[in-house]
Amino acid sequence: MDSKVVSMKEAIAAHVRDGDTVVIEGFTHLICFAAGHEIIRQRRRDLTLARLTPDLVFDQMIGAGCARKLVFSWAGNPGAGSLHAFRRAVESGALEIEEYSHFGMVARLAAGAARLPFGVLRNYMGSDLPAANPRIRTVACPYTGETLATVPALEPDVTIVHAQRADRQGNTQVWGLMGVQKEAAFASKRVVVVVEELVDEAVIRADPNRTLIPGLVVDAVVVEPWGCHPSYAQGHYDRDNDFYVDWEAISKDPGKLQGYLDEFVYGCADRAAYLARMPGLQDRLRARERTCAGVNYGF
Amino acid sequence: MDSKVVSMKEAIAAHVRDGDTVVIEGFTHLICFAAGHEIIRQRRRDLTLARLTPDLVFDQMIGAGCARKLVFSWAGNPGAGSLHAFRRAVESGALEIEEYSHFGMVARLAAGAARLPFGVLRNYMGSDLPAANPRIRTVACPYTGETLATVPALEPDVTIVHAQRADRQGNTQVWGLMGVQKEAAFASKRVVVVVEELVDEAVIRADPNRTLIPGLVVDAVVVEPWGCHPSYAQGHYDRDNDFYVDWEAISKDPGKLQGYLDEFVYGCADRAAYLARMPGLQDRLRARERTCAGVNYGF
Amino acid sequence: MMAAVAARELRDGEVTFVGIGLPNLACNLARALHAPNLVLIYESGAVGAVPERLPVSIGDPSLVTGSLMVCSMADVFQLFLQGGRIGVGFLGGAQIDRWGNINTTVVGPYAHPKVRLPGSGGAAEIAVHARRVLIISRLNPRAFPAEVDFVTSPGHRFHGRPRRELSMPGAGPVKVVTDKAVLETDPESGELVLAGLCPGVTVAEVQAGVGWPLRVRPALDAPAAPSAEELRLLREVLDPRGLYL
Amino acid sequence: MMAAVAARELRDGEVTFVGIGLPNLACNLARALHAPNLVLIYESGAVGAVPERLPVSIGDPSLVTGSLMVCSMADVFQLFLQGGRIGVGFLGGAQIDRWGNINTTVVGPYAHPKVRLPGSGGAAEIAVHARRVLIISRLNPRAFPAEVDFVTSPGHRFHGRPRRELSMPGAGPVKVVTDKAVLETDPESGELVLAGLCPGVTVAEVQAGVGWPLRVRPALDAPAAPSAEELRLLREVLDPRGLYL
Repeated sequence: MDSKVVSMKEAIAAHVRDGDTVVIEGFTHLICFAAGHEIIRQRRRDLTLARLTPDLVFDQMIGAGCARKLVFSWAGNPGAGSLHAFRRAVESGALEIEEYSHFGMVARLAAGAARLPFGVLRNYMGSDLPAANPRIRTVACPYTGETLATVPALEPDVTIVHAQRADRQGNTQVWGLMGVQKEAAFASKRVVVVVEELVDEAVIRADPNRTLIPGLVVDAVVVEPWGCHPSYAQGHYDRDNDFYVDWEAISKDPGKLQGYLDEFVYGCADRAAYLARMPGLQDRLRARERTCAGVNYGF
Repeated sequence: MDSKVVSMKEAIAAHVRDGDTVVIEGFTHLICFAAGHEIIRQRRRDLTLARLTPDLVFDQMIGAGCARKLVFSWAGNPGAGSLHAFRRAVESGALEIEEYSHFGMVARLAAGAARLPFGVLRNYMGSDLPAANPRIRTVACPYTGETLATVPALEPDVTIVHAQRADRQGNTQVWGLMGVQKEAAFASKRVVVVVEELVDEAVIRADPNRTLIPGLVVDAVVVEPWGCHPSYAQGHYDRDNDFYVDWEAISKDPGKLQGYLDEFVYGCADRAAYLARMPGLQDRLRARERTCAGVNYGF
Repeated sequence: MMAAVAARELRDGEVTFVGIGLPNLACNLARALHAPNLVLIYESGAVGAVPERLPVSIGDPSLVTGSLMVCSMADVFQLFLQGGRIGVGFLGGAQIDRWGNINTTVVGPYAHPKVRLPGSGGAAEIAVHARRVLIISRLNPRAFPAEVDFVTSPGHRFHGRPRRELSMPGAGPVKVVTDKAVLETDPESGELVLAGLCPGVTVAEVQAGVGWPLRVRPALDAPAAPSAEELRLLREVLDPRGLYL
Repeated sequence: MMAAVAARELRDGEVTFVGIGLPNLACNLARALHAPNLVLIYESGAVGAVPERLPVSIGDPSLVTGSLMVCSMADVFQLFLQGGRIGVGFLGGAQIDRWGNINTTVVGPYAHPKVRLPGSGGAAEIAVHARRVLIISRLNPRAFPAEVDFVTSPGHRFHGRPRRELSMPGAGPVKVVTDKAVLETDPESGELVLAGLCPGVTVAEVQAGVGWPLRVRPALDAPAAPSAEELRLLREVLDPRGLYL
């Protein structure tokens, strides 16, 4: 079969369109900043951005003017402060929001992945969230009659997933925190997988239980080592917690935020140029070795 | 913490009671015959047996008179014939049945595991299954209005899961086919894990993504190598396909079936005695080596 | 013959939900010939399987070793099948009727069966969700009644109601491959009609094998007998012990 | 002080849903002292974590390395939390009211917020499902209004309706650990009442920190100040860089 490997520039040009609902998932782990930056560089507009935790990547995209709407469940900079571009946009009314809890977002993506129109969860009794978001509804159990909460399926136009490795067809393996990556990929109309390492199909086939996303739902594979920084990739590099702390001051000041984008996003043609601006980064964050044993697949 | 390791005799005595709903799961792979045989030896009665594919293990338990009811989705002996003890019991009206499709059974266990009263699936339109089983119902989507099928949650009294390895607390790792083992364990009031190999907690902690069932839902751990035979355990031993073929003739004749139970179940005090009756078995079925590489969990 | 004809129906790269026996032979034959990139998915959770031996069951360990992915059965049914990712599903059954309805549940009434069959397994949902369904079965009047005793897996008309009213995502059975002929679904009526005759078989012989007045297409296909290469692969490579042939 | 008092609330072997910051310190302190078998679960999917360093976020890689299990977030919320497997959940918030309702969403009206806060995250469902909830927060009148601006996570009374009418599986907030006092839920009314005073703090000081007339238990606990061992562990082992202390 033809390889699906393309450059980040090509992947974003082909699969992310103005007005799309875009998911870049990964819970703290494997957040693809490289894709977010390329979307900013290609000046996509009117995007609906969806993620459980918008994190810095969506704060940057909101600050750069890519977003019309944010769908989320927790918008902060854990341990470090706020997402100020997001807060300014919401407090000024410039950004539309649609808000759930984590469980609600998980159930939305799980429903989308299974092509069901809604997800069911026991939740939201005694909370003002359903009053704030009329898309949180209820259903009666056909067996017990009890009332349960529902959320509508989320089926993004495009989902971008970062992973440790994939083959040319997009058969993708992940370890460490998996977040909602599988559900988001299956829920999405188009899927871009970005990897630290492109491997031979034989590497995937040697340990098939490790595969999280099958190539048959993947449209493009991008090879972008260190593509998560300042997020992290287990077994490759640590989270750049210092940068998360620094973001508090950068995002608080629109001028500084613009300066950051000018230098590290618009001023970099690609990820390699971004990394070249931070000498010493890779030595500081490179993961130590902690390799597990394999298991026997013989019969 | 105290170890949960007990003998099979102790595990069945403590956790399987007359009248219980008992699940012994595993799709072809990791079906715990050792547990089924011990339940027969301890002469449990009036059990509701639930499994997607009753397989030989439930045919033997039905033939031995343990079962009042069977909940299932496919009752055959793949490639070899029928489950004749099951067929005789159904055709004579001695065994009550409650029947779904595989997807229905999966959705029932997934709902039970999530403590939701029902599961939703797009299915059963144009089929006589809902007419045969009034527990298959429908619900209207609160967003689109469309009608979807529902199945009631299945929450077994006890689930028995076989696995390649676990630690003393029941943190359980599985590779190869996983079936609905995780869902069945989480859905169940009590869980017995039976393993090929008891390992140190450090082995589990070295590769946490491989853990399918956490110890916190497990009540007992039984160490029973070759406990799946004639089913199989990937990386340990192959399926005994010859025995599955032989079962056609054994199960067809009630006298032969009784003879089998007398010799291989009642006539064996435990799994070691069962294995001792089949010299050469282990050499014939032992798995070849096909060990995968590990991955790096460092940061 | 059936395995070879069914294999020719598969397109390269297609995602195929494989059952055991003849469908498995057909899929692996197609993979060895014109469809090297066929993705085989088994309901047991093996995706992209490349079995080194003829698997005896859909849960055979040879489907796992060297596969692209092993997932839970919840994923198989929720994400792959209901998620609309399956191109072709294979089904067989004890009874197949005029409308492509399949019975794998009971012969006789459900409450007091003459013969208790295995049941649905994954067949009911494959018939609903696979983009198209291929049926493989030997032709004889017991297997092809005008109406099945029990509809396990839906075809094109359910107690008089056409499939399109029932909101099923997949197209349902499009073709029935038998040892004597190929039947196809008439796009208008949803009825199975005679579309192809195997070498040496007459229309009358096929009619004798089905329990309803069989409509015959004006131009009939003539599926070629298995080629030497197809036969060699089937007999020497795929099923050397003659388990299914 | 808060971390030490909260740590003492945890029982050995308990399954604890851990948030970042003080709850994480409290859990790891308990693990180092009286509760070596505490099972720490993070909403990111790490189960039985044994972090080698103080995790900066609930998705820190140190929570994965050496943990007992890593699962998807769907499993965390569906199987562990909604499945009733969580004994204790920790919550905090910008506002906590008389009924233990917590606001982490907005200050001011939802449509035109004065301050936009992060939102629920997993807090709404933890408050519904954990068998009991512990709240940790510094005491001051802005943080403890009589009524929160927005109920993100339910306490014991929602717009006048008591929790027991709302079919929540968990018991809700049972205790609020602050820097000055410990509040507990009155089992009758569901109201937070003063249950313990930290060394040197007066009832009047606590009353000044909450926005409603605080009921005072007849016999007040006196939580001990952190022991030398607790302080050593917190300052030298668990948070040597002083991130949260």
